[in-house]
Amino acid sequence: MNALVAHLPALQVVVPMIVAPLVVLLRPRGLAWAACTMASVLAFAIAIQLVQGVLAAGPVSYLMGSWPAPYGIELKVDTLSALMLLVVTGASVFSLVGGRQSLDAQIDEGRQPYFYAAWLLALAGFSGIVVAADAFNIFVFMEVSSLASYVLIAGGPDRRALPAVFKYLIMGTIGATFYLIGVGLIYMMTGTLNLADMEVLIHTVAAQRPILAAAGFITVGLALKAAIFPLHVWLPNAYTYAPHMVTAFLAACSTKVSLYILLRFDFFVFQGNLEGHAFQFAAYLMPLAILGILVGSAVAMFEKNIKRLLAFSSIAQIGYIMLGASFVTVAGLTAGIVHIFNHALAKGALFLAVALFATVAAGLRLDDLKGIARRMPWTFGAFVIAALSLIGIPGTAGFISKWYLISAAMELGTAGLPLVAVILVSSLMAVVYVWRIVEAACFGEATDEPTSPASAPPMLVAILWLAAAANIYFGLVPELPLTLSGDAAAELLNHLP
Amino acid sequence: MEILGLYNYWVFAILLMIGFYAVIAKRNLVKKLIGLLLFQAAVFLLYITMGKVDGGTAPIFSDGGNAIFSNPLPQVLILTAIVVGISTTALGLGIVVRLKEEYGSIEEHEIQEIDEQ
Amino acid sequence: MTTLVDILSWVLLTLGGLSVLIGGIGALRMPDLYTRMHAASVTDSMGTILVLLGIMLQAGWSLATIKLIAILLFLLLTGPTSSNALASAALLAGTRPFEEADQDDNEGQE
Amino acid sequence: MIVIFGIFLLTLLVITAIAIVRTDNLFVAVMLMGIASLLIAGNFFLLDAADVALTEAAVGAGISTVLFLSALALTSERERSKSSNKILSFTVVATAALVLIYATFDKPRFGDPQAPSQMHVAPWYLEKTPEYIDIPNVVTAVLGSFRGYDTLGEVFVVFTAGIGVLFLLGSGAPLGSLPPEKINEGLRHHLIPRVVGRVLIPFILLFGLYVQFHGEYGPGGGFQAGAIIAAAIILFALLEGEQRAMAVLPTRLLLGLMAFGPLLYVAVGVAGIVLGGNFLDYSVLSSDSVKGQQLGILLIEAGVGITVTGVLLSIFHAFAARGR
Repeated sequence: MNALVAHLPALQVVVPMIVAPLVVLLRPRGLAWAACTMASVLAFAIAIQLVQGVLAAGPVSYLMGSWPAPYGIELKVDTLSALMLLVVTGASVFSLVGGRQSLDAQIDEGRQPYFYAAWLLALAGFSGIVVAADAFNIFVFMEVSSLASYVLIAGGPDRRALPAVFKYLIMGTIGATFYLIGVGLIYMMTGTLNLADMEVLIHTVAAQRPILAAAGFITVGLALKAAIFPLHVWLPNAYTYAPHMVTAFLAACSTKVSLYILLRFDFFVFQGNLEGHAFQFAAYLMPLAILGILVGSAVAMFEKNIKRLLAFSSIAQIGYIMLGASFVTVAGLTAGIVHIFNHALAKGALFLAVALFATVAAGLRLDDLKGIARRMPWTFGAFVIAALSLIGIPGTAGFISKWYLISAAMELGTAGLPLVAVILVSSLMAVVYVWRIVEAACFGEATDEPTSPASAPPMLVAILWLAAAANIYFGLVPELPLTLSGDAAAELLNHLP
Repeated sequence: MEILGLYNYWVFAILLMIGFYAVIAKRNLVKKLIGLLLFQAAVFLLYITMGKVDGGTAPIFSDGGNAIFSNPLPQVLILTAIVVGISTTALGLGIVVRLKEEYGSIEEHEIQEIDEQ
Repeated sequence: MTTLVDILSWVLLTLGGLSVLIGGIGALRMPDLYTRMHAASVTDSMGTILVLLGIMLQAGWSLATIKLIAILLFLLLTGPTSSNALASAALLAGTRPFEEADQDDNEGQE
Repeated sequence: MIVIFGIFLLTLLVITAIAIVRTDNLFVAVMLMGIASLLIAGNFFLLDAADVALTEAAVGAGISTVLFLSALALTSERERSKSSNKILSFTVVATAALVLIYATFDKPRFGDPQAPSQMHVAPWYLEKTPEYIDIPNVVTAVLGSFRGYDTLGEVFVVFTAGIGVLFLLGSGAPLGSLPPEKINEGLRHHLIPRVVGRVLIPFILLFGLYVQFHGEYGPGGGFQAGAIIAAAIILFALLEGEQRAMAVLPTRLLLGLMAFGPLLYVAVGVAGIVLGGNFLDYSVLSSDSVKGQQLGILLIEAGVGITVTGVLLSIFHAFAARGR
């Protein structure tokens, strides 16, 4: 067992990869799901192990094929990637366990093995991106995860999933190709693909124009993938029409993994090498982040479909993460990174609750959900807790990230005051859109008699409560995510010798 | 040789523009995918062009061959990228076929109109 | 000797290039699909044979020549077959051969 | 001479690309795209990238054309709408192009052996390949071993596309379940293509195997070989009818191949861990580390070839079956 510990960074990616082809061959009912869940749980265990390892002994590096670093491909797990691994694998486990029932209703049995194989490939892709320390390797795993995500979303039973996923495919591929152009330009000027090596070598490049263009292409390409406003247009429909379980998984981690690469490049590779990069980064991204927060929240206030409403709220949340990063201070980055974690907790739980609503309600428009609180009190209770976390009520995880974001903004002095105002206004908007759901669910009269059994299986409600409880737990005891993101922020900003 | 080099970069930029334009502006879904292929092909050209070395040959050792080789690394990367590109295209075509079955159209705005009804 | 082989190979290459050119012009100038295919087949057969023979002379007795012979055989088999398939597909699709009288009808069909 | 040829190819390429965008006949656009791929392949060859040229020709001009045509048969051949948002699109495109032109002001001279990209990592590969792996084709060495993990990811991309298409379209009905009038006869009644096809297909398969196993010595490898072998079987399906091709390679078997290839690749990687090395470390596969590397590359190339063949054929059948 001890011998395997050294191989954990590779196993993190390889375990889902081994199981994916096997799942395709598994025909009997339920086996595909079981194998997929087992692999996810194992991946989650590996992630926890890696987090402990990183906290105890610092970054872990792994040489693929034993080839020395800039020549072969290196994997590296530092605090930021450890945190991301936790988010990705945790989201996968919770969605698989909590969403299974809704999936059986949405995808027929014969196609399920393909679906679960694609799920594992998405998991492998996301983990592969997070542990990679090589620019081109990131591209390859980005494509694994993207293709798998397209497949997962296309599984939605509504035909509108198809145009949504086609749009996502086109925009995602443009984003990936932009990234490839950027990496190509950097390779042209430095001759390396290893991120750490790249960072050192860019320093020695006298001619900055190709590097500057590369920074532009990489940032825009990844912004497309991360659905940063105004490049978010693929996101609402993709999330709305995907199978519920997929929405829970992707909302919790897919855009955040792209944000993760963006942070890695802008802070790890370019920061300190390009003149005025910090200023440019802030100047371009802060307005977009603020617009994203305001527009996303505003549209969410008027949406009629609960999944669409939550999808627009996601665009606003991505804005918070970007806002924190655009301060380019340790406090701001800490706030942004911890929000990656906290938002995954809240959104994952919300979409899982929606998946349970869907098994009972006629549809997912707010009108369909009238009276759902009386029919599913436990499920709705968990939904409300997660929603409070989304708003940022004290005592929930969401409060921690908002608190840190506000204090980071205050650090900026008077310039920070308008930002604090933006955060407060958008939180009020969040109160409005959450209230609309609560109003419909608690006080609306159900228009038609319930046709299906009136409650979700207790097992699934328990899982959902576990997710909701995590929102409270990490609100009261936020040490773990805060330590990880504080370390990660310090590492991103102060890693230069 | 320098002329060819410059010309390679120009063609890269032009192809990129043509492909990218087709992806954004065309409303036919198959045409968008074709544009995507052109767009990616342009990037392949960029990589391969930067790997060329004066007087070099393909990086395959042979008896009595010359000792200057072009850079193998961009070639490896592009081999990977070509296969990634065709995989994306295949999946995109699968989606287009399903769209045609569900909506009876492969024009973006027609599908949008059907959805809005 | 080498000069002779060189001259011969260049003559073959030039002739081959010329056939390709003629084929190209024919494909542009001929009135309908079938006559165009007829013209293009000059490129297919004469052009490739002459060019490949020319290159073989340049290569001398080596592995490359054997590969070239394989290519030549392959092209000699596939060229006419694909022409045949193309023509029968065109017939099946209803493209009629060109006649002076119905010049106007045929113009839109190509 | 090469300069003239290169400029000629590139100019043709640009003209073809413009024609592709301008035509409203999708069939024409697809055929032109095949030509464009071939032109790009020719250009790659001029730039010393023999492996990439072979792949682009097999994948871009061959397989992708077949896939597009099968999709067109199920959709429509005409593009019915004009472009939208011309000005906006053009602005976006022009911005991207301007940034690129801005970047190329400082780029190293074309073919400069002192350019940074030629100085740092690349010479190491050229220098160490004879010592560590001892195969002539450096591209295969880098692809299979030094950056074998990328190739693993790529195999999984292909695999993902395969299961994605099967998930969307289903895998096509087996031969026995169809009424006789529904069985696609292909070109069985056309004597000439059929006879010539019968003669050629074994040779194409042989060539595919040659490309597969000669990849360590010359241009070639699993991807190219997989594409060529799949092309041979697709040709068979076109000539003899798709169901007869399925009788030879049933969809279950194709699915098995599709899953077996990636598994083989990962298994070789895990064997590295089991035998005491890192993941994808082939040196430990044999007592002699160079032999081990060669064995590893042989095995993973086989895995790649199997995956690509299985996936491409599955995708082809999935499209073809949808037409019935």
